[in-house]
Amino acid sequence: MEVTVLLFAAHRERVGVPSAVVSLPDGSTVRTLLSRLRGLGGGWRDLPPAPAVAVNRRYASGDSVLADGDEVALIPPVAGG
Amino acid sequence: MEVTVLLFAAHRERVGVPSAVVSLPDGSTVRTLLSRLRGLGGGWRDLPPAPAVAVNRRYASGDSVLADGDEVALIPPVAGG
Amino acid sequence: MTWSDITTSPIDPSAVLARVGTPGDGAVALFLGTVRNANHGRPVGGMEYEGYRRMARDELAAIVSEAAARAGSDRVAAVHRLGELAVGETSVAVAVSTPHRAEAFEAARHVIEEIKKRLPVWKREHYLDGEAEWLEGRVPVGAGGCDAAGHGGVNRR
Amino acid sequence: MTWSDITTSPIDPSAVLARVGTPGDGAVALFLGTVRNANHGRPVGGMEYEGYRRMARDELAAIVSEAAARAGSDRVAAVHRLGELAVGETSVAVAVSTPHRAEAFEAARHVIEEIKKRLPVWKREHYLDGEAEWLEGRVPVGAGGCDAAGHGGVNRR
Repeated sequence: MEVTVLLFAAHRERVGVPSAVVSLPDGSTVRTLLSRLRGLGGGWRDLPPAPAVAVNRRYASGDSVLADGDEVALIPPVAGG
Repeated sequence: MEVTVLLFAAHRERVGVPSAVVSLPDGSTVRTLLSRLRGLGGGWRDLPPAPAVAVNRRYASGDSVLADGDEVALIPPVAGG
Repeated sequence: MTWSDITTSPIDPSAVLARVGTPGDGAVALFLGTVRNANHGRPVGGMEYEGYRRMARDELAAIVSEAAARAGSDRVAAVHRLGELAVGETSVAVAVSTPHRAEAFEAARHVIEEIKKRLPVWKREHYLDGEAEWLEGRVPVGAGGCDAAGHGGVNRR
Repeated sequence: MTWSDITTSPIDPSAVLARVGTPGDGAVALFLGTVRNANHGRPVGGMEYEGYRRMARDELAAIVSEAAARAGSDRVAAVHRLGELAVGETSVAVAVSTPHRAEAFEAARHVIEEIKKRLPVWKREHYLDGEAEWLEGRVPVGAGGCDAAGHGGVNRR
């Protein structure tokens, strides 16, 4: 399956791209995805070890199981207002 | 000495006039004035026994000593906002 | 600079907002009091505000100054309207700006609470059934109350 | 009806105020967040707001709905701006109207606090010395955080 990873603000700048499509085994969790991303090397290794994550625009935990086509956003500490 | 008494809202309606000039002995206090006012009879007797009072546009106590020309307002419970 | 006014003209919230805000402020709080169409379930057609105008000016200025001192900001503005107001019209507006939001909220709230405790203003509700009543108010804070029978009042604070 | 928006256009406080207020309401509270000209004493020339726009829309709508439920009023409106803002410009506006004032203040405060905790928005301060920095934010409430080393995250709330 494939998921789309979205990066914002400082995360985006560290990695150098605003989004990436990642192939994962079916049944992978958010945690699996994060591990895979760090394995990509480069700026991906500079991401914090446990970023907040949203799956399909809702905050989600590391245990969340992903599905094909999911949109997974790595959410830096928020600073709205 | 003479002081000017001002009446507002329900007080004004009870007494029937918005203001009155009252003659008092020199050295009279607010309490003396209020007693004198009740003695005028009519609507004055319908005023509450201990209204809030402002002397020259500042809240004042019954002990306040009045001076010639003072403006004494009887202040009903306030309801601004 | 702080600003306050007692007026018989309609209140424009934008004009009150324009009294506050500086480049160093990150937060603005505005409060508006408006005339409701009902009170305790009784339909209301309008509200008549009466005030001891000169004293109300002084008292509102004092309230605003106190709030400014508490908030550490001189960007505090308040205006109270007098006269006949229709349902929905603004009777009072308070605006505060401060560097951070907690102080703006706190100061705006403080001003409206003090207005209700101290401002020499009274209101008569006009009901749709044709009757009208002075609304029960609060013995003003800062007023000792005077007892003609001689039980004494407290001193002005 | 509640209303919320994420926009790149300038925010007009009057338009946000116009989203709330009914004849049954006696209180309106408005909060504005504005760009400050300095932070920790460092002169600021402007602020760049980035957002995860579609999620921010959903999250702001949820915050507004929660505030409306708490306040017992559906007259709750909020808008957050994204993009490049100059000093003094409004980045966020929240308006609430309720029959009585306590609920309006409380709900407006609640909305801005939740925005700061949860809205997926980030800001980069542009300093007059030519540098720019992403401001330190808060780990969003509602996000468990995820640990790639396998220590587990908490469930979404």
